[in-house]
Amino acid sequence: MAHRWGMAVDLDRCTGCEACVVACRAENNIPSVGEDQAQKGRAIHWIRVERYYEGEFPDVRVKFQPVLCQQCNNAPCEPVCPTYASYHTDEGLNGQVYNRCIGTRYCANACSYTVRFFNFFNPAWDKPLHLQLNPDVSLRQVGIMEKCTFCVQRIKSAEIRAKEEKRELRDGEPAPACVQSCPPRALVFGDLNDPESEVSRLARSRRGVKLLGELGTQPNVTYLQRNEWNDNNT
Amino acid sequence: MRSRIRGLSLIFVGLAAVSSFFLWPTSSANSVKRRGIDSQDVFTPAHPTILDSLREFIGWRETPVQPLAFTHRKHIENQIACTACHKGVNQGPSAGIPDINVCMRCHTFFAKDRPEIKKLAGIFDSGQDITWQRVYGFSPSAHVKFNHAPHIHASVDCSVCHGDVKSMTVAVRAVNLNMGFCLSCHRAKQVSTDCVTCHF
Amino acid sequence: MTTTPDQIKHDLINHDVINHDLLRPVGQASARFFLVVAMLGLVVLAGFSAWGYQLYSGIGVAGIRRPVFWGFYITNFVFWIGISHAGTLISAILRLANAGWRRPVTRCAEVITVFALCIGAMFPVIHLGRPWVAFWLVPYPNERGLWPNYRSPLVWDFFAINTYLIGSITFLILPIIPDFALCRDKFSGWRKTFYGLLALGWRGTQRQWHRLETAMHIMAIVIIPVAVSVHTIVSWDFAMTPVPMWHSTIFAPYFVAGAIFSGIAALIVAMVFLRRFLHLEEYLPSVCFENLGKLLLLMSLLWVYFVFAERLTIWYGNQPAEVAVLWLTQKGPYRYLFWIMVACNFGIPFPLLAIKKLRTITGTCIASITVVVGMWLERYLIIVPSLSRKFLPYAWGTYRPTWVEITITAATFAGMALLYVMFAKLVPIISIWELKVGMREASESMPSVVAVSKARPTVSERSEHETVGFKNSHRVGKP
Amino acid sequence: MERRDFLKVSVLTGATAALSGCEKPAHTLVRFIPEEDLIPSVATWKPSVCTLCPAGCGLMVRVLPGEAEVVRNGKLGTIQMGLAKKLEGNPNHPVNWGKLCARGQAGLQITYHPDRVRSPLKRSGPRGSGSFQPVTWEESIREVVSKLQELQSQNQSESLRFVSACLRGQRHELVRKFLSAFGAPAAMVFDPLDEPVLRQANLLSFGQADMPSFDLAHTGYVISFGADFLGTWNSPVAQSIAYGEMRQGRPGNRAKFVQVEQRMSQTGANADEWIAPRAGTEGAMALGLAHVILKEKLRPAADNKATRLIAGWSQGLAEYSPEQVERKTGVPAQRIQRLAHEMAAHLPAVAIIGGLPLAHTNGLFNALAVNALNTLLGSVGMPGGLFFTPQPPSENAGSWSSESDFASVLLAGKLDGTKVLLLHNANPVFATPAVWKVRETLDRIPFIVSFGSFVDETSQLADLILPDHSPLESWLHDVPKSGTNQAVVSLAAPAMLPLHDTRAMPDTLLEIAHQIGGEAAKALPWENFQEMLQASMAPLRTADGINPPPDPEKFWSKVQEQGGWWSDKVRQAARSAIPQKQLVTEFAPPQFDGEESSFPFHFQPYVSQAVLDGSLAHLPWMQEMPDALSTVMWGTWVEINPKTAQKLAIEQDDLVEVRSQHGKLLAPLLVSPGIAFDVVAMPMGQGHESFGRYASGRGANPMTILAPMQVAETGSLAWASTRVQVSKVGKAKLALFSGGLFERPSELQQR
Repeated sequence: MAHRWGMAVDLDRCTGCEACVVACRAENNIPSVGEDQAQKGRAIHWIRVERYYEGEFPDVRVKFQPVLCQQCNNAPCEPVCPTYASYHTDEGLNGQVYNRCIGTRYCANACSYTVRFFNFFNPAWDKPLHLQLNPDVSLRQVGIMEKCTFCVQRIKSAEIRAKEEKRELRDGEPAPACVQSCPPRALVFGDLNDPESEVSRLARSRRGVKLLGELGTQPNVTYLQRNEWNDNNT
Repeated sequence: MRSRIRGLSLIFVGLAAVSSFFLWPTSSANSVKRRGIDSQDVFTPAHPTILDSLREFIGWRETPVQPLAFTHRKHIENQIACTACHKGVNQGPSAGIPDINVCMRCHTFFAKDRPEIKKLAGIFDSGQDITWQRVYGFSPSAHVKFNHAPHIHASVDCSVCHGDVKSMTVAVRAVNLNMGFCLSCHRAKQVSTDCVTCHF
Repeated sequence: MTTTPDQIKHDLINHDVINHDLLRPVGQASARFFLVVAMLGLVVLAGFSAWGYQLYSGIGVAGIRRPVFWGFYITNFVFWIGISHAGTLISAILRLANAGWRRPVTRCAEVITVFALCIGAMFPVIHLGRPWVAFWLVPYPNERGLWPNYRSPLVWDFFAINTYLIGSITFLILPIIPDFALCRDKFSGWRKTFYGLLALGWRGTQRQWHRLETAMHIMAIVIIPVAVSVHTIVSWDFAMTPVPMWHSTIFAPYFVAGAIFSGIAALIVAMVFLRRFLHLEEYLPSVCFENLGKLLLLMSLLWVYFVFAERLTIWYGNQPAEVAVLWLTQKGPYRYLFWIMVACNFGIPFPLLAIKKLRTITGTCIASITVVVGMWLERYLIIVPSLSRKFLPYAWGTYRPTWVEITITAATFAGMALLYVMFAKLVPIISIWELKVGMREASESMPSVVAVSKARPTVSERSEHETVGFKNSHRVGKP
Repeated sequence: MERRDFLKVSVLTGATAALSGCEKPAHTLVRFIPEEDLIPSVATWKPSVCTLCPAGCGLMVRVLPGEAEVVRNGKLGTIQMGLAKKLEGNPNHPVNWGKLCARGQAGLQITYHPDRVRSPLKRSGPRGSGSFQPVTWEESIREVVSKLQELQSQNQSESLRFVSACLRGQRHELVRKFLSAFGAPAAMVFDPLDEPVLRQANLLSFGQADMPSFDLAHTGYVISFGADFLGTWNSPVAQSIAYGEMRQGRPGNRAKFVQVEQRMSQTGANADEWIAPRAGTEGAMALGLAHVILKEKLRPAADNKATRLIAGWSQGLAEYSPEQVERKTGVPAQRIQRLAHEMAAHLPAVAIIGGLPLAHTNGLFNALAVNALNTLLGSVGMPGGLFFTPQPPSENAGSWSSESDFASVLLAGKLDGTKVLLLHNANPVFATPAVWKVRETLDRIPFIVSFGSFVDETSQLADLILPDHSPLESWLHDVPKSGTNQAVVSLAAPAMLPLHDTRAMPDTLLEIAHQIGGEAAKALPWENFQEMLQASMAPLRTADGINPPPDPEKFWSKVQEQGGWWSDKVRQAARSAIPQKQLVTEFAPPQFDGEESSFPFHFQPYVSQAVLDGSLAHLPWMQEMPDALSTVMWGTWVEINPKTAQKLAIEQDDLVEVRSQHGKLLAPLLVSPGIAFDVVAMPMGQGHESFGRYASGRGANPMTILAPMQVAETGSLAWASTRVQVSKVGKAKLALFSGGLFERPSELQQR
C-alpha cells in the first residue's frame, strides 16, 4: 500500500522550546545567513514556532504554533511552478527538486503558509563547520527554493532498510528530525494511509483542525487544538 | 607602427580582461564577504571560478590522474571481489575508495617487488594515505543523492554503470552517468522515476 | 513652412513637401542627437552592469526577501507589457475603424509595442534566481523526458508574449516596406543598399499592394485577441494564486484596461516628443491628441471603475486576510503611494482631459505623464502589499528595493527612449504612403467609412510615389 | 609613448593580479593514514553526554566517515575519520529518553567551531591583549609544573586556586583529589546556571543541597514561581517530556499550570493562568496560599523541618491572610483564595521555584516558603510531587558550601594572594557585575592557566591556555542530580578523534600531577582519565544495575555501549537528613539598589533561551535561532511593556540606554505585552568582547550594570535587585523572524 506521510502537531503539548528548529537545521544542512541577512528577513527555518499574543498585561496569553510545510494534497505551490521543480510525489509530499528549480519564486508566493525559503546567495560555512554537514542532504545553491521535505532522506533510507529486511515499515519508523527531537512529543509523524498509525488516530481526534483549512489546500499536517483548563476535567 | 603596437596592447587588454573575468572566483554568500573572511576559509557549494561554472554548464570534466597505476584487471583476475576494497557498496550510499591500510593488508606480503607496489610501500612508510582521484561522482549542482546499496541488492551489475572494469587497468569514466542514463534503466526495470527517489 | 493639414487637403498634394519633411530626420543626424544617444546609452550601460553584478553575486543583491519574493522586476515586467498595448492594439482598432486621424499615429504606436515587449520580456529572466537555466521554459525534447509545466501561468506567459512579439513585429514591418522603398529611392550610398535590403524588393506593383493590404487587414484582426490574451495571462500570473487580493476574477479585464490606459499615455508622450524634436507639427496635428485624449479619458474612468469595484467587494466581503491587505494600502504604510496613484491615474488626468479647454497638446501630455507614473505605481501596489500580508501574521514582512533594482528600472526607461530615438533616426516615424493615401481620400472627399483596401493609391500616384524622389533628391541633405 | 607604456604596465599588473589572486588553492596537504576502520557513508551511533547545562542529558552521536583537516604530531594534514554529524537524545537515558533541547543539539558546533583553540597557547602580548603564540604541549606542561613545584617549595600550596563551572562525577573527583593532594583549597564553583540559594534552601528544608526533581507527569496542579522549567531551568528536557504527559498523557485529566512571574517566560507562555505579583514577593504569595489552606483546613496541617523554618507557621501564618498578601504582592485576595482551593482540590499539586524569585535579597525566604507550601501540599517525595534524584552508591553527594562559591570567595577578598589560578570552563569576567572588578582581581594573579577551548573574556587574561578536547572528543562522566527518579551515572567514550592539537583537561591534570610527583602523583595513580573512569565504574557492576553482566570487562563495554549505568530501582522519596541549623525566617521585603524616583524600573536579566548565560553565544545555530517569544536572532534586546514604552515615548527598534547606579548599556527596544509595567527585562548571554567571531562585539551584557547586592544568608549575587532608568538614544534594527504581529488565525482558537 502506498504511503501518505502526515504529521500531527499537538498544540497542547508544544512548549515553544525550538528543539525542532535546531534539529531541522542540523539534519538538513540549513545555512546560517548571518545578522544582516536575517534582518532582511532571509533567515531560513524549515520549521518555525509561531507565537501569537492574546490580550494585554496582566491578562496576556501566548499561543505557540509550530509551522512547517503542510505537505498539502491540493498544494497551491505545485501547479504554478513552470518547470515541475515543485511537484507532488508518489507518497503525497510536496516535492521540491532543487536542480530543476530556476528560481521564479512563484511557488513561495502561492504558498499560503509562507514556509518556502529561497537561497538569495550561495550558502557558506566557515571551515571547519562544514564537517558537520549531513552527506544525505544536498546543499542548495544560489537561486534555489527550498522547504521542509518531511526529512525525505530519512524516509527513503528507512524504506530501503525495510526492503532489505523484507518487511513493512513500522509505525513511526521514519521520523523527521523535528519529530525525533521534540521533548514533549508534540509532533507525531506517520502514514495516514494506515488507519492504525498513531498519526491517523490523532488526525481523527476531536481537537484536530487544518491550518487555514478554509483555503482547501488539504494539508497532511493536522493541528490538535490546545485545551482550556476547566475545573471539572479532573 | 605605433598604431599596430597600440592595437596589440589593446588586444592584450581585452585578453587580460576576459581571462581575469573567467578566473574570477564566483561569489559565495555575501555575508561571508562582508565579514571579511578569506574565501579560502569558507566552504561553499558555489563553483570556484566562473570558468568552472561554464565548464560544468557544457558538461566538460577533466580526466583524473591517479598517483599510482592501480590495475583493476590484475586484482579481479586474482579473484578479489569488488566488495573487498569497495566495502560500502552493498551497505550504504557510497562504495568508497579504499585507504592504504586495505592495500597493505595484502601487499606487505604479495608482489612486493613490483615498482608500483614499491611506490605504494614508500607512501605507507612515510605515514601517508594515497590521494586517489575521483573517477565518477556528481557535481553539487546536480543536487542528486545516489545510493549504491539498493542497486547492488537489486543485483545490478557494477559494469552497467562503471563499464568493463575487469579489463581496465586504471579506472576510466566509461559511462556518462547523466540523468538520461539513470532514467533509461529505471524505466526499463519499472522502478520509481519519482524525482525525490534521487533528488533531495 | 506653416501649412496646416486642412490647407493641404485642399491643395494639390505636394509630395515633395511630405517626402522632404518626413525623410529629413532619417537623412541627417545632429550633434544633439548623438548627445541624447550617449546620455541614454550611459544609463542603459549602468543598468546592464547592475545586472552583471546581480548575476555574479546572486539575486540577493536585489531587495526581495521573504515573504515579498516579487518586487521591482515583476512590477516592471507587468508595466512594460502593459505599455506594449499602446501600439498594436490601438492602431489595429483604429485601422479597422478606419479612423482618418490614425494615419500619422499608427507607426509611432506600433514601435512602442515592439520595444516595450522586448524590454518587458527581459524582466522575468532578470528576476530569476538562476537565469542561466531559463531555457527550461522552452519545450524541447530531451532524454530526461522533462517538459515545462503547462499548468503554470508563467509558461502561458512565455507563449503568449512570444506570439504577441512576433505578431507585433510583423504588424510593424509590413506597412514600413513601401517607405523603405521610398528611402531606397531617395538616398544614395550605403543608405541605398541598406534600405534596399529592407525594402525586400518592393516595386509597388499591383499585386504587391494587394498582398500588403490583405496582410495588413488580416494582421489587424488577428492581433487584437492576441493582445488581449497577453495581458489577461499576465493578470492570471497573480489571479491564479490564493494570495489575498490577487485571487480575483476582476483581474483580467482590470489588467487589460490598465494596459491600454498606460499604453495610450505612453503613445501620447512619445508623439509629443516626436512632434517637438522632429518638427512634425503639421503631421501630428492637435486632432490626434484630441482624440487620443478622449480615449485616455475613457480608460481613466474605466480604471477608476475597476479599482472601485475591486476594493468595494473586498471591503464588503470582509475576509480577514484580504481586508488586512486592503487597509495596508488604504491606511497603512502604503497609503501615500496609493493616493499618489489615484491622483496620477484619475485626479490629475480627469480634469485635464474632460475639460475641452484643457485638452490641449500640453494638457494631454501632462495627463499622460502622470498616468504612466500612476500605472507603474499601480503595478507595484498590486504586487508588494499582497505578498507582505499573507495569511499567517507571523510571516508578514516588508520590502525595500536596492540600488540594483532601481538602476535596472531606470535603465529600462532609458533603453526604451534610446531604442525609440534610434528607430526614428532610421525609419520614417510617420507612414508616408499612408499619409499620402489619406490626403488623397480627403481631397477626393471620399466618405471616410470606405475600408482601407479600397483606399489604394492609383497607378499614377504610385508611379509618382516612386519616381518623384529622383527629381528632388538634392533636397535631402546628406549627413 | 608614455601613455602606451603606462597602459601596458597597468594591463600586466592587472592580469597578473587577476591570475595570482584567483587561482584555486593548490591542495598540498599531506593525507594521513586513517586511524579507524571506516565503512564509507554508513552511520554509526555512539553514546555521549551533554555537558552544556547541569541537566546532564544522554546523547546519541551520529558518526559518519569524512575527510577532515587535522593536526597529527604537529603536522597539518587531511585524514579520513569518523565525524559527528548530529546529536540526538539517548533513547534509554533516564533523564531525557531520546529527546534533546535546541541547545544540546547545537553543542555539535563546538567541536567544529572555526575559532577553537587548536593548540596550547602562550601569552605573547600584555595581559588581556589577546595575543598568544602556539607552543608545544611538552613545554607548556613543563611550565605549569615548574610553577606549581615552586609553590610547593615555598610551601604556599594553598595559593593555588581552581575555578570552574559545576563539576560533577569523576571530573569533580579528579580535581578534588588533585587539589587536596597538592594542599590547595577546594575548587571554586562559578556557574550562573547554578541555584545556590535553592540548594541552600533545600538543604535547610529537606537536608538535600541539590536541585529538586518534579513528577509532573502525574501531578494534578502545578504552580511555578518564576522557574523557566520548560526552557532553561534545572532539567528542561526531562521536565518538558513530563509536561507533555501532564497535558495530554492522561485522557480526561489535564493538570492546571499556573506561572507566577513579572516577565512572561517561554514557560509562562504555556501556563493556563499567568500571574505577575510585585517583584520579590513570591514567597509571601506562597505563604498566602498556605494560609488559606491551613485556615480552611483544606489539607492536614504539616509540622516538620520545612515548615518550622517559617515564622508563625504553627500559628497558621496569621500575617499572611489574603488581604495582607494582596497588600504585599498586589495579587487580589480572592484570586489567592481561589488558587488555594483549586490547588487543594486537584492533588497531587506541586509548587516550583527558580530563577528570578531566588535572585532577590530575600531569595532564600522565597525558596523556604515554597518548600513549606510543598510540604503542606504533601507533595514532597510523593507521586506527582517534588523529590530528589537518588544517587548511585559509589557517589558521595558533593554537598554545597559557600566556601566553594566563587562569588563569596571573591567578595571575601580571599582571592588575593593567589599565585596560580587554574581556570576550567568558567567565564567570571563576562558574567559578573562590573563593580565586582573580577578582571582587576584576576589581573593581580601572577600566573593563570586556562583549559578553555575558546579565548573568552577570562581566558584572555591567561598566561597559558591548555585547550581541552571538545566534549565529543573526550571521555565523559556525569551524575545527574535532578530530572530522573533513577540513580544514573552517565559515561561515554569519545565519539570521534580530536580534530586539533588539544588534550582532555583530566588527562592534562593527571600528566601535571605525575610530573609534580609526591602526594599529587600518589593520589592520582591512573595513567589516564579512562583508567580512572573504569576503576570508578567497577563497583557499580554489583549494584542493582539493569541485568549486570558477570565479569568486569563485559560490564565496562556494556556501560559504554549503553551510555552509562542506571539503577533499575525507581525511587522518588525525599532523601532527607537532619538540617544543619535551625533558623526561622519571616518575610523581609526585597531590597533594591537605586531610588524608585530616579530609577523607576526593576531590571530583570533572564537566562536566554538560545545562549543561556552566554556560554553558547559562540554557536551560529544558537545565534540564528529565533527566541520563542521575541523571535529575535543575532542580538540582544530590552523588553518593555507597550504602555510603558508609550509613556516613555519610545518604540520598537529604538536604541535605548539602560542606566543603573553602576553602569549603563545600549540595546534595541522590543515592546512585549507579557511584562509588568515597572519591569525592564533583558536576556543574558550577548555582549561578549571576545568569544569567537559570531559572538564578539554583538549586543550588550546585562550583568555588567548589576548592583553588587547579595542574597541574605547565602551571599550569592542577587541579580534581580537592580533598579534602572531607560531613555532613547537613537535608532537600531532588531533581526526579528516574525512580522511582530499579535493576532492568530481564527480556526486555531480553542473551541
